[in-house]
Amino acid sequence: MGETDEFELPRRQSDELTLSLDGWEGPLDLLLNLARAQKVDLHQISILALVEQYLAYLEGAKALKLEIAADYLVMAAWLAYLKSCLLLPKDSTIDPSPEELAMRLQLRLQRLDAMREAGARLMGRDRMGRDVFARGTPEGLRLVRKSAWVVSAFDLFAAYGRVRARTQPAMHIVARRAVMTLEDAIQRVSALIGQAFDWTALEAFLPVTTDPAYRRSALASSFVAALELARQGRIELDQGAAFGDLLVRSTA
Amino acid sequence: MEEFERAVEAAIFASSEPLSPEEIAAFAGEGEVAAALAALSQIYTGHGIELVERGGRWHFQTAPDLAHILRRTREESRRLSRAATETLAIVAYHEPVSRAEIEAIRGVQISKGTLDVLMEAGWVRTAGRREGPGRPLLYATTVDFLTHFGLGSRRDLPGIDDLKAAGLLDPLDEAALQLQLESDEEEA
Amino acid sequence: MEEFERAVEAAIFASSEPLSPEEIAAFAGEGEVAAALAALSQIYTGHGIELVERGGRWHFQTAPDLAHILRRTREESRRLSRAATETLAIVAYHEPVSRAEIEAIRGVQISKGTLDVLMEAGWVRTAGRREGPGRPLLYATTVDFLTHFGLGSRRDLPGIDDLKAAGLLDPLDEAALQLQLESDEEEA
Repeated sequence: MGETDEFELPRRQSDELTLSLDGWEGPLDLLLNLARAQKVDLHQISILALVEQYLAYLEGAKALKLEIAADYLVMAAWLAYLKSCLLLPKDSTIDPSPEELAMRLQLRLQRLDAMREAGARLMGRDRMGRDVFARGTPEGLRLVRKSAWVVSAFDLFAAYGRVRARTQPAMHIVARRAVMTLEDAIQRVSALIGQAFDWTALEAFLPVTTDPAYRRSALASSFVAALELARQGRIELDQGAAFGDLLVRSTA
Repeated sequence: MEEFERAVEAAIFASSEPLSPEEIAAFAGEGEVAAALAALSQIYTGHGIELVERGGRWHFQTAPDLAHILRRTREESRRLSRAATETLAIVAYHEPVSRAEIEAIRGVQISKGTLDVLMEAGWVRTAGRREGPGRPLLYATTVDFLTHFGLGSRRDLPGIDDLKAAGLLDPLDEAALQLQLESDEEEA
Repeated sequence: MEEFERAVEAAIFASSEPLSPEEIAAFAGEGEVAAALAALSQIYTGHGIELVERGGRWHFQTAPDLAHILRRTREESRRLSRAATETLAIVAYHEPVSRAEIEAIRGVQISKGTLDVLMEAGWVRTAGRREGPGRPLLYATTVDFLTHFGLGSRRDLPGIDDLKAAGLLDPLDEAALQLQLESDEEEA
């Protein structure tokens, strides 16, 4: 196989594994590589030694203050549990037995290893377009019973994913605006009017603010509040001319 | 068969254009190209395909007397447009569905030709009208649709979770989206 | 060479895609397709091109041992990531297989750019759903996968018999998934 760079070789050849978790695709991948480093057939690996290696590896990573992903820690906890079970005197009431658990772990490693190997062997085959070639200029046959429109199931599913992604409901966040509510305005105007027995411009009741938007809101609400209070007979309104100052006075 | 002849044969076969003896030599390496071509012509005599020379270049072709069998009208297969593919997907996932609903889901109008193409392809059919205002015409997929896409039933369509897991639900970036909307408009 | 064999040869040669025996018969007319294919395979033995069967469909291709003279170094086929390579192997050796099963074997979640890349390449397809809890979507390989990797059928997958005999391709039983479940629980 001439092209080793066709795919990344999954296993490191050296015995010394560098202390980085970036290179591993999860705890199982790390375990498999540690097992490979034992340089024995996967059937014969010592699970106990493997557990030691894994735990030591994580300890080393901890010492370097590396962030360790949760799934590595979960595996570590499980392996520590397995180790203690394997070392303790046999207890026939434990089901599954520690040996059984160790065997399952071994089986998982073998499965992954087999697929890794299989993938490499697939990639190394004589591949169409790379090693073997179809005819360069086929005349073409009249396609019988074949739709002229070409679209694959993948295209179809991808199209739907695209539509969904495009039309996902957008989140609208309404920015909070400073407003004076009508209730606030009524309360405010009725409180202040008690002190105003003379005609007073409505603007005088507005709160002091530098926010023009809030001032507009306060003016509008206060105007409506004045109308409401006038309707209730609690104040009188007067306006000398159109657009002139609106004057208010308590009726009390 | 000689090694050199095999190499010449393979080179001509795989080439997308007829090859001159010089080009053949560039592939096949050391050897008598002319002699190999003569030997190959001889070997293929009486076959359903033959090695022929046209203007100093060599290629294989099917024997002329078999032309009638092959009905060599090369049918150009056309790729389904993006708009049509999306429309088909929406019909499949939401059937029975009206045109207005398809447009609402797509977020883009569909041109008249889009549904026609899908019906002509035999993948979409009309499926009655919805009782209600305007009694809109409804569309659904056909059995041919299921067959073509290798689906046992509509229940075999990947769900939203499956699409997400397969990486097909990633929001497009704005630029790509814009481009797409523009091309949709042109299409319409 | 027999007339019918010539017709079969010409049909396969002219086709831009591999042909099934039924399709060949539709072109070549009356005759024993299987016998003609066997005879042609025999005739082409030792040639620079050969007649091969991939997933029940037949095509001519250049002989693998000539790869060195024909290899197109310019366009190296897109390199598959390690995750995608493993996933492809798992789908091929275990099919039909669900995403959860792929993840259980690899010990990690499938990230995007894995299954979608394989489907886009035309090597993996969805293959219905498994009846059972959750009705998971299943994945399997395509005929194009067999063609690309030069496999007559899935039985030709490298080492598949040994793996089967070693029990490494058994459906993931509860016991094998136990570890996964336990760690999932702890995580939760």
